[in-house]
Amino acid sequence: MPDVGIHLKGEVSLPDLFQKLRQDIGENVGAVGCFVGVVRGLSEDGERVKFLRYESSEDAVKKLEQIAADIEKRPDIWRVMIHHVVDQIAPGEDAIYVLVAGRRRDDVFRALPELMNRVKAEAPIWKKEVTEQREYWVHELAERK
Amino acid sequence: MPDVGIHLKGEVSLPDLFQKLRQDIGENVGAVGCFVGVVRGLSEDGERVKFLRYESSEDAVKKLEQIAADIEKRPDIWRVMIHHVVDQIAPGEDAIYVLVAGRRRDDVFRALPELMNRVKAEAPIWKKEVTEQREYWVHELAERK
Amino acid sequence: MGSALGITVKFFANFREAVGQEQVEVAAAMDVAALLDELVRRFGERMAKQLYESGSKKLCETVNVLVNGRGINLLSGLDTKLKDGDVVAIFPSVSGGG
Amino acid sequence: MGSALGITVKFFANFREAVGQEQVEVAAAMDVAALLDELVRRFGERMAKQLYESGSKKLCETVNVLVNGRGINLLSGLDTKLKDGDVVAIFPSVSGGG
Repeated sequence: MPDVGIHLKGEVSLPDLFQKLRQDIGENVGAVGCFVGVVRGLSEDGERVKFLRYESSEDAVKKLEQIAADIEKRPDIWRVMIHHVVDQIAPGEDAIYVLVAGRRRDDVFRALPELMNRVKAEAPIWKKEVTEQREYWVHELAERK
Repeated sequence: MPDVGIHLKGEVSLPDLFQKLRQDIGENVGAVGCFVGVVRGLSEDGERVKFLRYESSEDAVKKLEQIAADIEKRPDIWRVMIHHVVDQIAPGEDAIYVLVAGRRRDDVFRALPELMNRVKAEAPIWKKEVTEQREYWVHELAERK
Repeated sequence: MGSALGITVKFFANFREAVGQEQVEVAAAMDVAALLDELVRRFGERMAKQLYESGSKKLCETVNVLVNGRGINLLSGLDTKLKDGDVVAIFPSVSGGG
Repeated sequence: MGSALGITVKFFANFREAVGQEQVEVAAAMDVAALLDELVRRFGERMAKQLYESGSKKLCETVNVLVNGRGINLLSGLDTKLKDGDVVAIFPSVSGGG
């Protein structure tokens, strides 16, 4: 069963998730991969970031579950965890944790980018970047380019 | 400066390494990737593994440093950590930790497999697998195939 | 025309900001195009700019419209018919995850 | 022939097991081939089987021989000359890292 969640800041951490994963690990697990998305202090345009504000719809958890389940059903994947922080997040703080346990390192190295790409493209989660100069939703930034 | 080491069991853990990485994180870091190599309970031949015994030469730390430094000097990589446990390790226990902090997720997703491939191919670290049936050095297993 | 239910419209991200509410009720709209016209009437130029490519009635590529959870690109686009009780969600491209 | 120093040979993994020691001193050997002959004389058939492809004097692909830290594949192979004070390391393919 995949393990996913949407959290406020401070409710979740990589050490806690890793420990939870370790408590019930299959005998065929030889590799664990983790990804942590961190808020950068400089925007794409080089402006100093004050914070990012993440927002999600009520469907976000269901979508994260679906993404995680799609990967977890592979025979060489034991467990997928996706935990997103939806809150006001300062530079240096974590926005997302993705963990994958699988048979070999290739299994987890393949799964991690797929999971992140799908979360970015499919999960109903948005972010607004607030820099010292201005504030904008990140999709607006993409539009300008 | 890359952060590498060869340890006995219990001297190192992912939470500790991750926390150390977080204590000094660049403002351009948007992504942290981790890999944990775990001892599997079943060998490639499906035999039940009792333990693995890792051995290294005195050059191992120097080689891990070199591998980490090669990746860390990339402009979009902030820090590389490689910590290997060289000891008798039971199924479910960790043998290696690799952490990479970088600008974007693509930077860390590219670096992680490269680091692991280089450690496997270049670091003077060997392992002997002891199953319920027999024991052998892992390179001998590769030879038989 | 239509029961008391009407159509529920949910907004997210910049749309929620523009509207100042998480959701509104619209008494009736024949299709998505008519619904969006009604939203522009209520919420003005800012809503129009967020929905349409400038000076057109073509939805911005970054705008997603779901009817009862299904994207209108998989239905009939702006011509997708609406009926009482439908729930429409309007939001920009998602961008979660650090 | 040669000073008191001789040649130091370090063993790792299965070679260390076969020899029962981490390292040995060899008084003199003209080249790597001669050194390996001496090791087979001292440590017998098990050493020969670990070094050579069966029934030949060709090194197994999994065997690495370093002279003063440089692989003999980058030097002159089995013909690599040795001199007093050299350190030779013998080990199989590495396989670290879970």
